[in-house]
Amino acid sequence: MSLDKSVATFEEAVSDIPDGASIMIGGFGGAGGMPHRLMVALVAQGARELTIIGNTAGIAAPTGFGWPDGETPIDHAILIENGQIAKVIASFPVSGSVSRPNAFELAFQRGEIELEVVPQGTLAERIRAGGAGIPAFYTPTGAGTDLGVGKESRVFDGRETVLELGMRADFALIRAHKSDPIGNLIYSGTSRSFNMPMATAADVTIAEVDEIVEPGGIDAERVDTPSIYVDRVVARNSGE
Amino acid sequence: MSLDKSVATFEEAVSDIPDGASIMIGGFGGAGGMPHRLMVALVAQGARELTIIGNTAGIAAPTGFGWPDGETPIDHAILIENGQIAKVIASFPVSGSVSRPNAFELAFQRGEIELEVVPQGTLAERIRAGGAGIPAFYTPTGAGTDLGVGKESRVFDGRETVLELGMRADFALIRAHKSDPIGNLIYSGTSRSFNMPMATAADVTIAEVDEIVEPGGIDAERVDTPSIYVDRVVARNSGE
Amino acid sequence: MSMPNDPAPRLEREIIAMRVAKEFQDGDVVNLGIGIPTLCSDFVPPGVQLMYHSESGVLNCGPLAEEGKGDVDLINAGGQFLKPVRGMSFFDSAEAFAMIRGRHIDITVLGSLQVSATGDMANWFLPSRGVGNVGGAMDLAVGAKCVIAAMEHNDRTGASKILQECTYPLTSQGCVSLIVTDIAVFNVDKRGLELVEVAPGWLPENISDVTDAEFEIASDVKEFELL
Amino acid sequence: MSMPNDPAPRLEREIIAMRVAKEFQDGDVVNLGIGIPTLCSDFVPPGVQLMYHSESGVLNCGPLAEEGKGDVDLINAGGQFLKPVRGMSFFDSAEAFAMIRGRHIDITVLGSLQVSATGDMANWFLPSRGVGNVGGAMDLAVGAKCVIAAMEHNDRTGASKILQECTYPLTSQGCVSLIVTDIAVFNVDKRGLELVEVAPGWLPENISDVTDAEFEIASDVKEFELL
Repeated sequence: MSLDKSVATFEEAVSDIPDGASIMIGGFGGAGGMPHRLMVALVAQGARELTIIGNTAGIAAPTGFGWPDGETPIDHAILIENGQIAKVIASFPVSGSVSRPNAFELAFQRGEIELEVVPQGTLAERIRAGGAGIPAFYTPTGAGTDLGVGKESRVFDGRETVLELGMRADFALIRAHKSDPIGNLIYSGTSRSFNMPMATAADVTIAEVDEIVEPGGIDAERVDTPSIYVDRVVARNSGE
Repeated sequence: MSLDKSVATFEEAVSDIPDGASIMIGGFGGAGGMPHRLMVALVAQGARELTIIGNTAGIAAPTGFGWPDGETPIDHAILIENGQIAKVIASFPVSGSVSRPNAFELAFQRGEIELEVVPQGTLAERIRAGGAGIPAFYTPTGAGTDLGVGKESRVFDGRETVLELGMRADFALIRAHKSDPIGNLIYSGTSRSFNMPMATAADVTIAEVDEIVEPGGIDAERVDTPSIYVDRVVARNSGE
Repeated sequence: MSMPNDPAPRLEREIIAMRVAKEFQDGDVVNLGIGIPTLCSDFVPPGVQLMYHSESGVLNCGPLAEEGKGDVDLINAGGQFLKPVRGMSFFDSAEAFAMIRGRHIDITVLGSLQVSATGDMANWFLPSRGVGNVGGAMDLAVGAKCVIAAMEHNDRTGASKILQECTYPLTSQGCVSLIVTDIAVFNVDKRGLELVEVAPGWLPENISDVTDAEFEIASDVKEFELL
Repeated sequence: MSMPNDPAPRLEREIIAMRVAKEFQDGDVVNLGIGIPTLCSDFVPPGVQLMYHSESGVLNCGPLAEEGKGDVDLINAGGQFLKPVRGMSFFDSAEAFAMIRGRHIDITVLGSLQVSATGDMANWFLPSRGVGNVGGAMDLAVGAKCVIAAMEHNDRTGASKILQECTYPLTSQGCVSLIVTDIAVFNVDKRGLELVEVAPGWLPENISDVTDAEFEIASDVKEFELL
């Protein structure tokens, strides 16, 4: 990689994602913090048999979770409806409403998509560990539950824990507020969420930002994701 | 605790540290990022048989590490010379110069202080784990070396790792640039170092800051250490 | 919901929230789940200042934003828009859960599908659906220093949500220390349940009639204490 | 240092650094240890842009500050003051080492007390002192994608710092992939050492005379390549 990581278009940014890739998709679940344009580009690009890793599997359409009234949600559902997803790893895969299933739940009930449910904090920590070179860690979360079944268990200080593995992906599609050309990122508010840990844990991290500012345009004290973690940045306001 | 965490004096801030306490002391090693005034207050307070955890055990006096020319270094050495320290846990305990030993090395060679050497990244990660409720993790660092002896070892993806335990302390003495009254902290430059993880991993975290600003005086986007981790703040510019 | 043999009305969700809020101490860091727990913030006792944590990545957050004034980058864990307040801080999901798992949250209030006599909680998976959202529930249940279950006593079919053993998949074992329902308050520990308060017009035997778990009755059992 | 039977002068520290710097590729993230490694930044080939990482908690950091203009909050891992440059970012020690351990550093250049024929490194503990600073050495040795040892070939007593097996406590096993000394360059892998370059006036047999490890000699062994 060179130090200028800006890419002109969303299409170009995702062009080399192959069939079968594992892809982390940032955000918490709402309209903020999610790489919508990269997802739209990935639908157009058409890679299939993908594994997607995220907090949700696209929950906004049925309930409007985190979306302003009147706006049409765009999220993982567009990839699922396009038949590109083989497996989902998520903490919050389905709609909050039993009566209003999301695209994932319908596909899951039809047996088309595999699911791994991971507690939200364990998911975040597994991703952080994947980025930090920690192959595995013990956590009390999930011990003694169905999500702890099949995992090694061990007692520390009288408390049961389970062994969880660090998680990495081939690509991370993340959403930040601003970038400089070398990939220092800042976020806005609760948009940090899964974007920050995911940025560290993929072979190729692609950031969708509102704006790429000039070199030095981001205060060193304010950087949320240091440039070392970022491979490509693409701006919503670019001249495409 | 109430939400106003400001304390008037350094003396008051450390007054309840008992003999035998474990204390994390922040900073990397130089003049920046170290809670000098809290250390001076702790010398006056006089608690003994302390275990101190830090990147160094006070290395500045012999070599000037990280100190401007002409200034007299103040660091862990003042606690060691006052006979208050029973044990040191550090990655960089002695001076970089064999011929100019620091106070710790002299005390260690006299058999007065116990030492646990921990690789710097493992120390930082153990402290982060202690603050994050992770009782233990595996790391490749130290495997196959003297510092891995006696630790459980395990192979992940063909790579030998050792099991390391999360670390906590009774108190953390840290140094930040500014605080608001509820304890949101921001740091300056490389002063983040061990201060940030240590803030999360002690029963009582005490921050020495340049200034306590008015409520709301720290931008929510810029907070480095969220207030949840901080119990007391004391300012260098307070009216004492 | 009410049942045919109820001796008196069941309490409103707001009253449950009001009772829970009595547990908050000045300076507590609190995480409120979706539903009844969210209502607790409306009933914080005078003189008690809390620091609210949300696993969406915001601390010391404030009330909901006014209708139509939401910022997509300021949401709570339920996807609702929050009003910006001074003293907030933002952080990523790994940090949000480091706070939870690392025991930095004093109290979490969670709704639940079931709670067992020894404080097991089951609130993430409804077997009839076959798929569920675990979200942050397991982390909160194991991580918070105090877990309060705030829920209706019986489900829509009248079945007791307090059981000798949970029948739904667990969220965490033995995590709940207080249950507040629309008719009763129980202390919970490993030895079992202790009924400490009842809704007006309810007697301990009425509670027993609609509860599929054994419980002790506190010697000083009283009516719901809201002040 | 030189030894009595040297066939030609040993190279200056700057030349060692210059040779190491040839390994840097455009865009590499580089962490330079204290001593000879630090000098490498003066000899980066034209057209090659690097991102420097320091475990003191700064990325994309610049050169040393001018004498007397240091900021105590902008230091490198050796405690030296750095000049502020645009594009820097700051972070804490846990993050600094997440970067290292997580394989985000392309190349680290480290000084060493000893390196073995299979790339074991021993650079943190001098047995005669009885206590040592491990600092970030073990993390860098296991975490960086490429570890280059830059050092003098023999110590002050003339002893070979390249050994069949290290006699000092190890920093990491099998981590070194290139050794650059003041008289030779070796490729290193699990099978052993391969001599690929020699200092002007030195022959492979001269290198052998001052090296306590076996090595293969590359078929195209050449003089130090600096351009």
